[in-house]
Amino acid sequence: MNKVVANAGEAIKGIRDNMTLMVGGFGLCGIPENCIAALVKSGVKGITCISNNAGVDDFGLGLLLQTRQIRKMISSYVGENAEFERQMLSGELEVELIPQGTLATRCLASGYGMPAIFTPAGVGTEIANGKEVRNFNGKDYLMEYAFEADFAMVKAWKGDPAGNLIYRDTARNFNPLMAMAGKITVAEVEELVKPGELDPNQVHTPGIFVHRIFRGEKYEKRIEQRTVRKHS
Amino acid sequence: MNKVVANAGEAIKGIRDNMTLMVGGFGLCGIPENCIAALVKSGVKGITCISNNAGVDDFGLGLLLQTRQIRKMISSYVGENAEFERQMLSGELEVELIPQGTLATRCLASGYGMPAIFTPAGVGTEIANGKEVRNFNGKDYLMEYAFEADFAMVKAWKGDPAGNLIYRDTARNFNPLMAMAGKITVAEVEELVKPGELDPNQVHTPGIFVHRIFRGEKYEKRIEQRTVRKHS
Amino acid sequence: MLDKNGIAKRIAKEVKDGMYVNLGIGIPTLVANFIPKGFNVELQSENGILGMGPFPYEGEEDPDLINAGKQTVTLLPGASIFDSAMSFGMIRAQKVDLTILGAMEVSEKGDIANWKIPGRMVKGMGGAMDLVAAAKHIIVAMQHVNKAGESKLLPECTLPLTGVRCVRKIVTELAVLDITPHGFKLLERAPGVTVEEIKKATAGKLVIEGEIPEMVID
Amino acid sequence: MLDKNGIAKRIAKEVKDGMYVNLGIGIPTLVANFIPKGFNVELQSENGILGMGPFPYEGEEDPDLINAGKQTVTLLPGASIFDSAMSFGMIRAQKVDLTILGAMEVSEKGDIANWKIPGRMVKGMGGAMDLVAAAKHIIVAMQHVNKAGESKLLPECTLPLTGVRCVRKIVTELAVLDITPHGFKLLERAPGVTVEEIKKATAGKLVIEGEIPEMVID
Repeated sequence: MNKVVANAGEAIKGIRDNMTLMVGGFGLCGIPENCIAALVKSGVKGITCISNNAGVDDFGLGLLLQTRQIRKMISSYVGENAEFERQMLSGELEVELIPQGTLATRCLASGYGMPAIFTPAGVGTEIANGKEVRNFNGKDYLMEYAFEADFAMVKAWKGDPAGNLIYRDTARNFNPLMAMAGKITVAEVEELVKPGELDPNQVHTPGIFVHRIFRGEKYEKRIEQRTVRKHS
Repeated sequence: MNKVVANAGEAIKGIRDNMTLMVGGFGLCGIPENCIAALVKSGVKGITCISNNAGVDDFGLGLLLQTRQIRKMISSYVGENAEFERQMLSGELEVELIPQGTLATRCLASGYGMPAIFTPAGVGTEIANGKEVRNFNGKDYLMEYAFEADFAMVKAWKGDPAGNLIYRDTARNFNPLMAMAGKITVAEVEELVKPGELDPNQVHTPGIFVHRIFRGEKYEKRIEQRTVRKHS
Repeated sequence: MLDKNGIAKRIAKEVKDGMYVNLGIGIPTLVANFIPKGFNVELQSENGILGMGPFPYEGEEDPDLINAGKQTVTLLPGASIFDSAMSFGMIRAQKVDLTILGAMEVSEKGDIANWKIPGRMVKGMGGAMDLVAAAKHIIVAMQHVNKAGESKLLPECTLPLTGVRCVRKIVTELAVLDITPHGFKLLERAPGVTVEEIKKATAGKLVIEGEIPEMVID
Repeated sequence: MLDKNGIAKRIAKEVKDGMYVNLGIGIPTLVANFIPKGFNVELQSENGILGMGPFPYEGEEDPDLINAGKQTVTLLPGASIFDSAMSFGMIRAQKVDLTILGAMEVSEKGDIANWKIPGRMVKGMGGAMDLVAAAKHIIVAMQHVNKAGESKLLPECTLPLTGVRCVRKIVTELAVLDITPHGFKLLERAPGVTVEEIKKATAGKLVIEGEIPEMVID
């Protein structure tokens, strides 16, 4: 299999207005920087974006908020940026908040062909409104549906032409889950290696889940909260 | 964390008659040989055994069948051995057959704290008898419950004292799933390395799922179907 | 009339470049030998392999590397290994494009029976129920009639089912047939086999429209 | 009266050798500093770490290695990394022994509110709803009263809930309390704090049995 495309512009071909897109990453860690830049350039509008967070004002998904390309965010934690807050409060941006584990598991469910899952997260809260509650062994669970996106954009550390992906440290986060949940999954990687160079036992995302892959450029990898200790 | 025990005998301490045990492996590939040997030695009886297969006459779970320690097998494919067949036909041994993917996913569900999952496997067949059928997006699914075992016994390639495990090739199979589904999970490994020697990114089973770990001895790793090609 | 390799050869023509394919035990396994050289096709084995290669050279067998039929195999460059939950996950999510498996009986509605014969030792369904319930496209490789000369393409299966309304195409020693809302639709005859012979060997509803071509397998 | 470090110190005494612990943002994070040296305790961070270590030395920050608070961290020997589904899976399956988090309000039944204030910008629940719904044992680190002097230990939460009947223990600047079927049970007073002061600061039902000892935190 050879799923290599030349660049981010090629990789996002076919993304049209009003599509649902998944974007991997946790905070600014492990986000598909090149795909986001290409989306900004493409000018597609009305995006429903499923991503755990919404970036900061001038980086990550914040860039797509600045240009008002996002119509709706589905996330677990947002608002590290002022523009997001402004758009949300003015009603320009729709926001749906989902517990983080529910978000992750709904992606997994999609990748594993399971139409719904049960989780106790949100039972007895406003998140449960309108949802089916079911008791198993004396404990209540919400039934939550799998979700799928028209495109999923993920970032990995290494990849090969077959689409196999390996992530690095906590840049893994939602990436392998969203990679499984895209009708079309686009992966950008720091290193694109030859077939056979990845140890089959170390592959996190088997290539079957990935449709297009390219080597990303100039990763900024911005740190959101630089916390350090002093040598004692 | 230090979860290292001296040997298989120590590792299976607490296994009593009539318990439910999960045993990793697919065919004879990736089976916990040392744990099985220790179980034979222990003489515990009335075991309900959840394992994809039942070994062969003189190896794997076949050893526990010879000694009539197993009361019930829950598997997807059995009967590569004559003693199994004899016990089943005579009614000495109870057998419950489950689709392979259902078996795997019920273990996963347990490890992920999900009380039940939905799968299309078995819809419209005798496997569906007595089970809840539910339609999602026009397709029928069976609801299948998570399962848990009193003990899960798994085999990995490498492990560390914290219980982190790495499997090799298709010896992975059910092992990481059963490792998550044991109330007490016992792992035997070919190599027990020092903390920090395993790359955290390559760990397949995080140590939190493992309660006891030991280095196994004298792996026979018998091949069930030796198929080869000739140099051309 | 086709032999086993002939059936496998004909099925191989259904495999397209870029497909992920799961091959069952028996005739389906032989299909791998006839996939055109230039094709990028990855074989999935449900015990946890994508990119499965041929049998190892003698002396290179690895007990840790087997396929779902428990045979020693190899990995091709670009292969990956995963656990059984992910393996059946990708099957269930229809990421695997094509599943080829054997059958004891197929009904005109596409029901399949291939795991259990009442009164005989039952070995289990293995991954077959998951595969047939979830696969995007299923081709059955089977004998048209049993040893007693009775048709295995039936109005209704008589054996316990593996899955319902899931088979799309059947290749036998006599013919290629699609399952349609109207029954088994005859598409091709095996070399030297007449439509009449196929009619006689098919107990289920058989749809014959126009001239039925003889299959070309080389 | 305890300061933030005092609350963290007292909570650290609830951490037992061999535990897997998830620490929320704020005071809970400080607890890590007071876990006894000899203890084998592994910290879980819900973005995908087991065996989280302290902040990196200056210049050694790695953008690919952060905790759930998005702070740069390190890994200890024996650490492992996993995806968000497995991370919340191990939380949901109660493999994590102890979760310590902050709260805006807790009710006498053990309900907790810590994610949303109507009329204010809502940032989201992050992993809090998953943690409180699934954790085996939850300790809340919080201020007993808000800046207006109003109790945050209430008969019923007034803010939108994060989880119901899930909190087991609360440590505030004034006291240690358990949630019991009869309400908040006072276990310990902070140094220099009287039972009367705690009574006044607690709006929910407070159970006081016998002499209430002053807590020992060093």
